[in-house]
Amino acid sequence: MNNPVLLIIIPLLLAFVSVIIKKAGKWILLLGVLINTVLAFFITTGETIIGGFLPPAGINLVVTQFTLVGVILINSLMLLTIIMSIDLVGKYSVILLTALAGINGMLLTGDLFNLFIFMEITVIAAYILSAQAKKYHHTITYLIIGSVGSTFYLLGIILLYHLTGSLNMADVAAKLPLLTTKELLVPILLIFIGIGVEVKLLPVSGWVKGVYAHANRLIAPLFASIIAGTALFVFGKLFVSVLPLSDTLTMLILVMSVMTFVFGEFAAFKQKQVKEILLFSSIGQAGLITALFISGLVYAAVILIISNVVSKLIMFTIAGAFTEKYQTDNYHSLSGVFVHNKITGIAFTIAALSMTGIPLLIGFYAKLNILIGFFHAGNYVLPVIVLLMTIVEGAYIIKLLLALWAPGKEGQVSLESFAVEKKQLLSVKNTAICLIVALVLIVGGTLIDTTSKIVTNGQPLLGDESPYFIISQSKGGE
Amino acid sequence: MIRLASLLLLLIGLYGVLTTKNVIKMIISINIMELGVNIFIISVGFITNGVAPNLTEHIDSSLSNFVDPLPQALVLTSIVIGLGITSLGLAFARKMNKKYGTYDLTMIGGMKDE
Amino acid sequence: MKKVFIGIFIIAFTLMFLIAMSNSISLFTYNESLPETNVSNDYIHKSVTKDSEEIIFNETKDAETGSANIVTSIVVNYRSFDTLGEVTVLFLSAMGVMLLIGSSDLFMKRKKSGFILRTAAKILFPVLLVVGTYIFTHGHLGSGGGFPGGTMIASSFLLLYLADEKFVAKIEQFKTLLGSAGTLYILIGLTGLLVGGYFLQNFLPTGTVGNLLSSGIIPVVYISIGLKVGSEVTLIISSFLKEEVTS
Amino acid sequence: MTFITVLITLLALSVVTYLVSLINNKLGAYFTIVTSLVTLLLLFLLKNSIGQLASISLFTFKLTTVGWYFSMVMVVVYFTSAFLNPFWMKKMIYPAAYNLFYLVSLIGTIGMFFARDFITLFIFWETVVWTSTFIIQMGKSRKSSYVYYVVSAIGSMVTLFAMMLVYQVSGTLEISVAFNALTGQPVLALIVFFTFLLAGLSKIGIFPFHVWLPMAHGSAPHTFSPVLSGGLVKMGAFIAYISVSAFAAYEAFSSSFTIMGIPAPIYIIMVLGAISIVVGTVMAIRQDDAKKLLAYSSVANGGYILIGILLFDQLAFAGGMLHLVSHAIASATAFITIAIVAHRTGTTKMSKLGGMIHKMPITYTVYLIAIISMAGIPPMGGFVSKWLILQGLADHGLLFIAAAAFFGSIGSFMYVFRPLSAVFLGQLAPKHENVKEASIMMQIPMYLLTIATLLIGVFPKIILKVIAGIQAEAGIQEIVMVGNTIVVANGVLDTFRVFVVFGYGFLIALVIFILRRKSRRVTLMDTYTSAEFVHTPELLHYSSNFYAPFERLTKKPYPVLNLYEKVSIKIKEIGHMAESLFSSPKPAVTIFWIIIVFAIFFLGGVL
Repeated sequence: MNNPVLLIIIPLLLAFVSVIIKKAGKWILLLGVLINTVLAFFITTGETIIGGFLPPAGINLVVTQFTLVGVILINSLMLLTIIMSIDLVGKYSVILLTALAGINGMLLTGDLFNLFIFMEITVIAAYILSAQAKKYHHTITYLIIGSVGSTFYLLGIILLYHLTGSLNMADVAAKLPLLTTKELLVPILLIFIGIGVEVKLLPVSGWVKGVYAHANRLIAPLFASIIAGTALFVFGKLFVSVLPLSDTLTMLILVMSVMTFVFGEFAAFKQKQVKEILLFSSIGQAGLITALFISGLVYAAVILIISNVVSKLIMFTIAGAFTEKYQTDNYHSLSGVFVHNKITGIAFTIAALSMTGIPLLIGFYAKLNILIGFFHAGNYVLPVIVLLMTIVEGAYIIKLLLALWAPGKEGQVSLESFAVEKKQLLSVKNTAICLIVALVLIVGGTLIDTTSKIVTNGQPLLGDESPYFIISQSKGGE
Repeated sequence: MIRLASLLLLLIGLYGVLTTKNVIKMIISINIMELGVNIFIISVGFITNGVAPNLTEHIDSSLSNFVDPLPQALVLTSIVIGLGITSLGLAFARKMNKKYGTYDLTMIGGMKDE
Repeated sequence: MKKVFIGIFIIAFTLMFLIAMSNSISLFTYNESLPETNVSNDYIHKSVTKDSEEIIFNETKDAETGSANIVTSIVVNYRSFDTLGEVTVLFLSAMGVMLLIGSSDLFMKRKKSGFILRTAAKILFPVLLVVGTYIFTHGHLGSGGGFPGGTMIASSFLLLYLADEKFVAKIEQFKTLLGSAGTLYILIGLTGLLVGGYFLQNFLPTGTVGNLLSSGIIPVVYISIGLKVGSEVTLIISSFLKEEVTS
Repeated sequence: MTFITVLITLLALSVVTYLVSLINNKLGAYFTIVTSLVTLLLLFLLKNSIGQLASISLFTFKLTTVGWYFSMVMVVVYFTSAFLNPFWMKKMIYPAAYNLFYLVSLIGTIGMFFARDFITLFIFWETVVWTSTFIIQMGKSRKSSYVYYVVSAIGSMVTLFAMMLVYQVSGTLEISVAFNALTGQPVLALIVFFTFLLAGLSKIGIFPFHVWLPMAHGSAPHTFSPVLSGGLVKMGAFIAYISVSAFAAYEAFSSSFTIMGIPAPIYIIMVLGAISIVVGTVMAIRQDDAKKLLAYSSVANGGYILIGILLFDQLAFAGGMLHLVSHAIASATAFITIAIVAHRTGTTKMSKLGGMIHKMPITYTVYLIAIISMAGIPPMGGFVSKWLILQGLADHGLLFIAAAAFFGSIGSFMYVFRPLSAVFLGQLAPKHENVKEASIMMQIPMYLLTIATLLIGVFPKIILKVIAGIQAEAGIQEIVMVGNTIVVANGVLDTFRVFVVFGYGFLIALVIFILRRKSRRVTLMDTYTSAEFVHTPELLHYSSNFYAPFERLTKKPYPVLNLYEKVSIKIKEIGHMAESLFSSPKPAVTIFWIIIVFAIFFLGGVL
């Protein structure tokens, strides 16, 4: 009965139903997200065939441990986002439900063309949601770049179809190694660009700033953690298990990812708006995650995605609340905002610290695995870049935190009276959720063995055999 | 030959997006790109002297020169998606024009966001 | 000068792109027959398990899918999930367009329609409707299907929309139709899941290839697709026809 | 009693402290005193279980003598500074959080000193860094907190690199085992040595990383400055200790190029230490802010400690370890006295103070003893340790470094004299007429620390015995003590005899001072030149432009902070460039980049 197709169908069905019953849109949305989250915890790994036709011809949904992690993570985050910002949903309940269906489809599907369709569903929902900010020129930019990207992706998979005669991922993956590098160059490149738009890799991430910077408390976490996280999982699925990369191509994509990482972090360092800091750091982290996938460090990448996506959820929610309550998210104008909202501040701080990779938070565990993985692969350059970027990241995060926690001019002892006007940032419910999610970051980073057991379930993710950190190693020869 | 033409259409569309400033024109350019890709998809399934993949009184499945039916099915989907994106893009363009009084993206891009 | 530069740039890129493209696909010559490995062979032989028998029009019974039109069998049977997604895309963009420019504080400003339009609409409406219905119910036999049929239905309604002022108010009810048609599609799929264990599985008998009632769920699905596409296109276009009173 | 119980007890106590502080922050501040006292006692009890192994969750610990030694120093500093906490609660924006962080950073240091594996070391290290970062921001400068974090992060991230590299090579994280895998790989050993040591260098404030000390010490809450200078800086010394003992730097580089008999990599670090002695001394002399002055003196003293530990022999090592204690205590004392002055007067600017001796004689005396120790004048603790370090340097014939050390000793007379005369001696400003002596509560730490300074100076045996234990643990020649006499190759030092001699001298001076007292007090405003009233008497106050000639000599300020700022500006520029190149709102730009990417890939793929 735990058919993963339900994860796609139920939100879709509810979306159609909520068009008929207009009044109850909000509650139907809540119901759909809730059902999905519960179902996500009950699906098991395996293959689900749709329509009763065997895979290369029919479409199948493939649940591996990797997708399982993604599905559970993304659905739970969706639930949290919706619960936190249910007051902002308004007319968008249909769109959100459809987006959820699209996201689950992207994660689950085992067919390249089907992936294209679900990607389109998600992206179109994203276009509509981004229009919420009423900055239509940014939405149009997103729409145009996104359409070019999806056109490229379509062209890429058609070329793959031409070369292999199949659209099923497993089938394609089995047939591709027989082909030459030259033949595969164009399709892989096209697919890379197509996915890259959603993953926010550097040259094609021009839309991100306009869209993220104006998004509200509901839309911003949705984009930054849910859709971005999904795109990263899809990237991993495609580039680790489906498409074989030649050495040159690996090198080039790796260089692009690392450039994204470095430039993203540098650009974040320069910003003054909270949301812009966060969005550029998202771009940077996306670059690092793709670099990890390309290098085959799937476990480290998954942990990093978890850390990043969860912290971005908290941080963007709170950043959205800044613009909502103070009409600005420039951190100089928000100095001392957490003086009046200490618990919100604590949640934000934990999320920020986890993003930076501070011990005992899950971000640190991700960092450890990255280092171990890279060293194991004999790569000594990327760890250096990762650590240098951690310093940059830490620098802007600490600057942000200091500004938000400690009001007062330079040379003055910081006092409560210097802080901005007192306003309640988040409702009690939302504060509690943020804090609980932040605690998850702590627990996940402390109980490392449990985390790794939950994430891998004893099997390597996407065939990634590279070592990762577990406690027994640290105990040495005891 | 048709493949070459369709790829050229794709590139013309790309050129259009690269050079035009008007949003409507950009959306048209994207349509041209999609058109190019759609024609390309059809051309991928093309078989010299092929017959349509439609069983009739005289045609049964033992024939070997059926045109590949899958790209045709795919192109149907692709066209519909193109329609969806176009309509959405035009709606955005209209809202943008209502708000800023222009279809020129660069003129808004130069404005301060706040 | 800038344009010339861009032109040279684009031409250089075009050449590069085409050369690189020609590595994966030949740009001038086409296949003589379907490659052996191509998955489409399964569709043509209506056998994904590869125990292929010949499919003969008006003779073969109870094949995997009953549609004589192989493209239709792909669209509605083999890759029906794609089609569901595709319908959802259209649904989503219709919802988006309505959210953006179709809100109730807007109305359609227009002149009173002329006599010719009104009369022609009355005559053409049933014809278009019938033809549209024919197209989407015969999709499994020849050319046709839910999408063209749905569009045709949409055009019939739009004709009415242009001609009849009273009809404008009714356009909102298309939303209900839209939702119901989508729900129907998914319910068909779920019935398949309950009956056969696979989502969107064909649970109706397939009959003889070539008969009108030969293809299991295909006509039912096409009816829902047709209604859905029809109402979606109607809604999109009617939204665009509205104009805002004030900015 | 196991170490884990201690750790958990302390954590529980700090949580209790936090909860109490939420209700009444002054009571919570008293709890910090109690908790740090409990820590002190528990640690003292732990001395008997040295050698014990412990582990919990992902942490593993080993109780070592050196860890015990370091954590005792730390706890003493924390305990004594905690006495000031209750008086500053009103001035803190987050008093409860301050108390919590204060104790958590203490626990962090202890955990770090007893760490058995790299991860434990790193986690506790970072805990201390972050808690102290959040404490420093409660002071008067956010920028200093930022600089402190960035410099610490540079150190800790580079060290993490070294740790993981070692882990990759050796397959284990246990510190003592892991480094063995590096033998026979000189290049790797070199990389690991420099990168591993970097956290230590950044924390102890060695030359290019010293920028954070004056900023953080100068603007941290007054109650935390003693901890920063006396305590946290010493964490760097621990890293230095690991990199010569566990890493066995002398063996690893035994075949490498040597300078003056010292392997070149170690010598380079020692030269950095020498440079910091010089830089710290010169900069300290120039400061007007008393806390900044002391901060720069910490830079210089950090140099001594580093050199001493890195020499890793019988004498200099013992000297370095002893200097660690004597400087920790002296520096904590000095900062506490300055904090008290600041508490009473509201400023730490020396040009605004003066004549405090009339109002705060006890504080004055305590400060005097502290700076005597800091300057290395007998009979205080600082003298013995500096003497040992210089002996060691002389043994090895390290002339250049010894010269720097001598320069530092001489220079320290100049800078410790400045606050002495500017803050305590001289004329009392009229607005400070009503200043009172420190309260009893504040006097307690001063007495405790002063006694400790004297004890170390007179009976260094107490400490040197432990140091001999450390030396035995590390496998080097132990320092020899006969009675109160330290025996070295070049001679002996009987500290008690020195004390007696100085004591007599002091008594004689005191007698003369009391008998022949003929001074007349002139208030600051009572100033005339050429029979004309001076309208800006503040400028004539003798502590303004105290070392004007010397400052003219060293006019150019040190450009290291500018370097950091330049790097930061460069990063911002690149970020701006990246943003304007790639994040344009125009889709055409993105399309352009897509085309460029295609072109690069085609070229890369075809070639």
